Amino acid sequence: MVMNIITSILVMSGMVALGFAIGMLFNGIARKVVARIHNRVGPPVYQGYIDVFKLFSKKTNISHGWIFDLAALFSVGGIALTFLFLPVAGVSMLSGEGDLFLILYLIAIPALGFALGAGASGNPNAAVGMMRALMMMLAYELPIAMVIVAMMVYYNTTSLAGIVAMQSNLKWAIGIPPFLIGALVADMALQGMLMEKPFDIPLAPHEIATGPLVEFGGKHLGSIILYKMMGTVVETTLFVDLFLGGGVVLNVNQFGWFAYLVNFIVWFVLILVVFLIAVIINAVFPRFRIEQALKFYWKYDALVALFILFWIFSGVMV
Amino acid sequence: MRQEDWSKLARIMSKRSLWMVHFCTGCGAMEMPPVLTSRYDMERFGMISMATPRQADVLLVTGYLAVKTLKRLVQVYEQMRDPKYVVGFGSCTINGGMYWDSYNTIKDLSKYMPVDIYIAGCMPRPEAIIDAFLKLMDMIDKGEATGWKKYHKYYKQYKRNQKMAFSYRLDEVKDIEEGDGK
Amino acid sequence: MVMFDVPPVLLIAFPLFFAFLAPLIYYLSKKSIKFYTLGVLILNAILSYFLFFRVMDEGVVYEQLSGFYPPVGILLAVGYLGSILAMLINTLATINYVSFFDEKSHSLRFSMLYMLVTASSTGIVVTGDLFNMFVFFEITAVGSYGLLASKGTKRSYEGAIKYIVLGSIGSSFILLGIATIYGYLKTLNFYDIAARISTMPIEAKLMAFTFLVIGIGVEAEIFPLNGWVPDAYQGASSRVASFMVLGPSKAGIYAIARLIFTLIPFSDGYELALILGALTLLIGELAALNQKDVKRMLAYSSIGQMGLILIALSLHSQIALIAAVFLIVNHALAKSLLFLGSRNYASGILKNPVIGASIFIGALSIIGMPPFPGFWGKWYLIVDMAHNGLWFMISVILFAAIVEAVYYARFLFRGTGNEKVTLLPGEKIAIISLAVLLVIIALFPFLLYNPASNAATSFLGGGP
Amino acid sequence: MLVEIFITMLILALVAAALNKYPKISGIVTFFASLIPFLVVISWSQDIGLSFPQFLKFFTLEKSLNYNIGIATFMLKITPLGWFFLLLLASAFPMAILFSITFIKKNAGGFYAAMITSMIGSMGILLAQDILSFYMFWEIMSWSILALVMRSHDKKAIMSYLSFGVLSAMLILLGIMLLYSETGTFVFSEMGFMANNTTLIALSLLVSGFAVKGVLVPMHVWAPYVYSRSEEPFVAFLSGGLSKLGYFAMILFMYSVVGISVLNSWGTFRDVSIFGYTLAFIGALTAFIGTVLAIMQDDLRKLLAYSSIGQLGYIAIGIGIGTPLAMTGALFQALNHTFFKSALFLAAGAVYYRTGKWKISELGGLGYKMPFTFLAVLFAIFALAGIPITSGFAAKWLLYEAAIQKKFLFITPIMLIAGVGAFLYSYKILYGVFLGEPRHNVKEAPLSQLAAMWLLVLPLIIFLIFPGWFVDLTSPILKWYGLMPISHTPYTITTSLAAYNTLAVILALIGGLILAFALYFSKPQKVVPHTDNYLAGEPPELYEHISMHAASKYYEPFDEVFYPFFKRGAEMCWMAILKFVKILGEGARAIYTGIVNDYSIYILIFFLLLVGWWLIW
Repeated sequence: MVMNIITSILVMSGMVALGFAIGMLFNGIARKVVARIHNRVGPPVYQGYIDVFKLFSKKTNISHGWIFDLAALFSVGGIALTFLFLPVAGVSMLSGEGDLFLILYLIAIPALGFALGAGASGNPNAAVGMMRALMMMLAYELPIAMVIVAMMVYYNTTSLAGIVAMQSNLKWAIGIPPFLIGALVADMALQGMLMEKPFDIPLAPHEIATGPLVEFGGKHLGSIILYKMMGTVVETTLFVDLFLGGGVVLNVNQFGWFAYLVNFIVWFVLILVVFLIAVIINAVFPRFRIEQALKFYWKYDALVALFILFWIFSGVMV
Repeated sequence: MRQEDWSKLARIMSKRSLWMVHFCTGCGAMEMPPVLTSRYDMERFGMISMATPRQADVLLVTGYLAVKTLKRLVQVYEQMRDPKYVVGFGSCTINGGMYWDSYNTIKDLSKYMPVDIYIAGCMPRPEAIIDAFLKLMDMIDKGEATGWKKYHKYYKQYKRNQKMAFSYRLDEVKDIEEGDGK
Repeated sequence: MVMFDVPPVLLIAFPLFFAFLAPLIYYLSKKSIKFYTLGVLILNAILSYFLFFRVMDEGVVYEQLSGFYPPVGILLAVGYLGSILAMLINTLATINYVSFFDEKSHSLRFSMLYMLVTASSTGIVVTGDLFNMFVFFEITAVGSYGLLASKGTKRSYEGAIKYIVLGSIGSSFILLGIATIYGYLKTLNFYDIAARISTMPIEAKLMAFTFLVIGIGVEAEIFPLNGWVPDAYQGASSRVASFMVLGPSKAGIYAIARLIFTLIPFSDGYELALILGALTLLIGELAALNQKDVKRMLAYSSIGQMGLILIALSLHSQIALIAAVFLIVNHALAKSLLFLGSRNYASGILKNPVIGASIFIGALSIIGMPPFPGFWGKWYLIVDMAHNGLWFMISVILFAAIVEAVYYARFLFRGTGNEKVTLLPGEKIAIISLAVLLVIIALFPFLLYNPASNAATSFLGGGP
Repeated sequence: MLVEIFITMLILALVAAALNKYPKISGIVTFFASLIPFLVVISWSQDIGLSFPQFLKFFTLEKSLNYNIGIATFMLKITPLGWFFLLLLASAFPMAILFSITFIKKNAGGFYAAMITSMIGSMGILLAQDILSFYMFWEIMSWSILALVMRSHDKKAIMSYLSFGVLSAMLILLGIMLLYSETGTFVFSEMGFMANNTTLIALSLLVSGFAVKGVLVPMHVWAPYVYSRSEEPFVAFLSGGLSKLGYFAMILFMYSVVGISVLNSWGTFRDVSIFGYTLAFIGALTAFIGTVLAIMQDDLRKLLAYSSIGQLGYIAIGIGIGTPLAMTGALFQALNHTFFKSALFLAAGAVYYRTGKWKISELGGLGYKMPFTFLAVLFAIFALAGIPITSGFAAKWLLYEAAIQKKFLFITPIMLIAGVGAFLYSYKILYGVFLGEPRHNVKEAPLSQLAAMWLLVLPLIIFLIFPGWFVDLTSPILKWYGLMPISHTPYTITTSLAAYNTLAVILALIGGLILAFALYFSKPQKVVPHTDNYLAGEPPELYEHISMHAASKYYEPFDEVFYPFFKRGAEMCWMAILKFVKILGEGARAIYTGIVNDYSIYILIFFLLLVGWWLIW
């Protein structure tokens, strides 16, 4: 009993560490890819680690009071919490204890903590940035909520681990016609979730000086950047779990540790691919205005999602 | 001893990710785009330009500074977190350059804030800029770029110079000098 | 319970006698006239209590005057409803008179008219004789003209004159009706007529009914005949208006009840009453909706209430009649309260909590919020309608209630305003005591319910 | 005993009114009066089959009571449903009073008297067993609220409340009359129903009447005016407590009086009755519309009003679906809403008490000045937005689960998006009032107000960790309706679709926070004033005369996108109806020309008409 708890705690902390590591790596990879697209050399892929280390090694750190510090705490803590509730490469850490709705709301915890800090800084840019971030959230939640509800009804479970289990043996959701379209819709939403162009409206460095981040620096900025990097992993993993079977290709009971290894590699490749799609779109697009983004998601994306809903509806109609 | 290693590691890391706030005053900014973009890609050294001083390590002052501008520059500089470095860009920041006899420009930036490295020329080529940044990097590596410590140490003097620059009338200047004498 | 068997005639004779004695008192001392009047009214009210309890004990009280036996002689027949209304009218008249107390020019004429109207309205509800009723109607009308004009402003004269014109038309119609009946039956006694009405040829019966309905309808504020009401009430001083509401109009509605129940009961009569009631209700409430002037608004609202009462009467069933009694009492109490308060509508709840609460209670009771008597009235009425499945009528009543709520909301909002209009202490006493009466009936509704059910039974039985 | 309790409260109300001159004493008296219902409801806990300890039995109360007032009999009886809602009201009521001890200054006696009267009415409603007493207590509650609304001196508030109150009263009256003519009895338990259209019409009328109290679209028009113009403690009780009575009545009439079988006999959709489905859809619509309108508001009270409209919509969804899961979710949402909305309104009152401002764009930076108020608001808002740091999430989760269980493909996304919209206005409150530039130099709120807020926030945290306890609270109700209580342990809830383990969430959050702390306290920091902000290098002294608070027109792009759709609201429709009625009224007034000749002619015409009628007849 006690051994189990200790091992699970160890596994979880290891997974979280892995998640952060992958997040920082992704940051470097993204910058490298964008640089190559711009026909530049670009930074080394391990640039992310360097930046984070540098930020945490700053001599002085300027805070705006205890509410401002909540941002650093809640963003890192909350994103780690969210990561724990995702099934990663078939390893369901806590995902048996909660379900997709819980995850959708857990993602809001770091965002809200971040928002508190940004607001507490009292900088108008931060306020405007938060406004844009929240409206982005409202915008992309509608299509993705529709798709997720459609999947829940189709698989008749709300647990993400359940959905992943149903997709085992490579019966991936993306193979099902409605969810192929759904994957495209969700990918558009993912673009907004990852705050990549054309949806990097909340932190538009040239308009509002990186919006919510304007007052963050040193360790505060380090925490926020860690949250953003981990966020990419969490969101891509969510996408992969929903549509690509969570990267589970081999049955663990059958192959043992080898299966874990393969699954992890597949999972890594999949989230990397999903992430790179976002990055490449990001590299070649300009930025929307916020109301344009809202209209894009609520008009076109949501319409397609509605179509999927009707499709599923005709399927389950009794 | 361990503290030594730690700070050395920190120096190595921070030299490889210098985030600069680009205080663009004069014509010198013309030379920055090629440095940032694909011709002489600055990001390969981990340098990117940041939007706010809170996030930045390097303050790049391109071109001449009027008194009013200096006020803002000081504000920006003091909002940066330590360790922070200043790069004076072009001869305007060294000796006023072509504005050497103007009544309301700053002649020597280092009177008002510690400049770690100057880039001479009116205006310097991108190669020169890259060269300067590389020099700054190994200065940081050796631990010689200690401008921010100097600013803390001689804070009063710097403030006095700034006040004198901001003050318009001679009697104000006199007051400041006497006040400083006492 | 009853101290001594008070003869009903006293109720009429006392105030009449003292009213004509009043000039003498006035001649002796100008000051004491108001106390004199008040004393007479209180005495009369006490008599009406005795009469009420007597009726409650021994049922309907008959008394023939001047030695002749009916149907020749004049008969007074005090039924349950009659006794209730007599008590109501006298009590409220007394309370209402208190509000006139510190009137600057408290004239002799006013007191006399007040006593006359009280006496004659009481007479209408206790009489058992058609012509007698007509006489009392005349006295009431004449007194009312005087009272309405007593404010002395242009508007009050205007209203009074309109009332005079319509009232005299109405009286002539009553007279015609009486003549028709007398011509055929050679009698004026209610019960005699009721017994032999079937022997009348149908056309004559209908004509008599028509004449009487029109004539009494003018007093009872029934829809097409009530043109005088808004102007008269608006013109008169708020206290006179409240007296008019509690006295003559109640007598009129009682007369209508006697007409359609005792005198000439037939199905089309009930139908007609139902239609007229619905029309009166709707027209009154809708007209009140946009009305800015408060007194005029209350006048329209009281027209609507009359319509409601008429509907309740027209259902001629036990529960509906109980409802009618509740509605009559509620209207008499609450509406005269609101009229008294209407001079004070500008200052309100926050200025003067007690008065404000009283006005609030009055408005609630009129709208029909429980537990006030208005609620019981509407409740029993609707229950009875649900029995008969008159859903359209129910929805009409509920719609009217919503409209009522809208304009009473405006009334109450004005009540929260800040203008300073001070009430005279007399008015305050009257308002508070009326509110107290409302609350008492709200807490102990059976006090009113049991007499009302008796009244209903006796009315359905054709009695008074 | 029960009668004595009612009478005691009435007497205490009179005492409070009599102490009008001394607001504080009157408030304290009322506070003791307000504790009575709570003790009563706790004392009843065993009678409805809850295993509360014995020492919580303060009174020995009869379970049912028939009280004859001479012409009618009030049948009162404690049922599990009534007990639950009485618990909600009785726990929100003392807090509102405790708050108003320091808040209400002017003419306090009337305020307290009316508050107690409304509580008496609510107790009567929750115990009523026959239509007459139900309706009577309902109206008593309703007009005591009117008395409180009239203190606002606001025309729109008074008129809209009274008109809608009477509208609902009349709808209810018509409905119960239909039921009465259908069954011939006033007593709930004796009503046996056949499924015919009369019952359907009656039930629809009743539900639309109750929808006025539990503000459902399109009956919500009165709420923003009343909520935003009246005194805060009263609004807290009205929105937190009394609005639940509408939903209590819906459950009562839909599931106890009429019964699920009759509902289903009118047709079912995925074995949810069409009636319930419609109600659920209206609820979802209410949630969405309320949320969007709340995002557009700038007045703090209006924002809270619309947000409570949105949150109450969820309860309607649960009631409509009517499965055990949905019922539990609806009741849970009712409980959460009672506590967090009361807390939020009280906090708004506290902010007003200190700053004297309502507009969000005029407030700001109070977070550091009033930290405890801020924390209370923070927790309340977590509950409102359904962040899993309070019990607010569990309720929403149950509702989502129920909707997915029934495969409601179109209600669930609306619920989800409304939930996301809640983040927007929550952040508007947080930023606009408590964060950003400090502009008011004020003290923390008085102790009594803080106590009221925190006592309201506390249950949210307790039920976060132990949602199972709440399920235990509701299981008697479900049993009473013959439904199966959902499977649970103190800190887990398991459904056919998934499980929710609060302990895991809490522990994981703690672990994450430990990690964050470890990173965070690696370095020292220095705190700078908010004036030291990056504004493109502008020195702060140049900004002294300019506000750096960006809270006015906060969601302007959002408003621009959504305003065209919400320009023509339900209010305009009601106004159009009122206008039509007013035109009728003009017609009616035109009859009374004031010319006596016309009146005489009317008499003549009437005479002729009658004669004509007789001739035809």
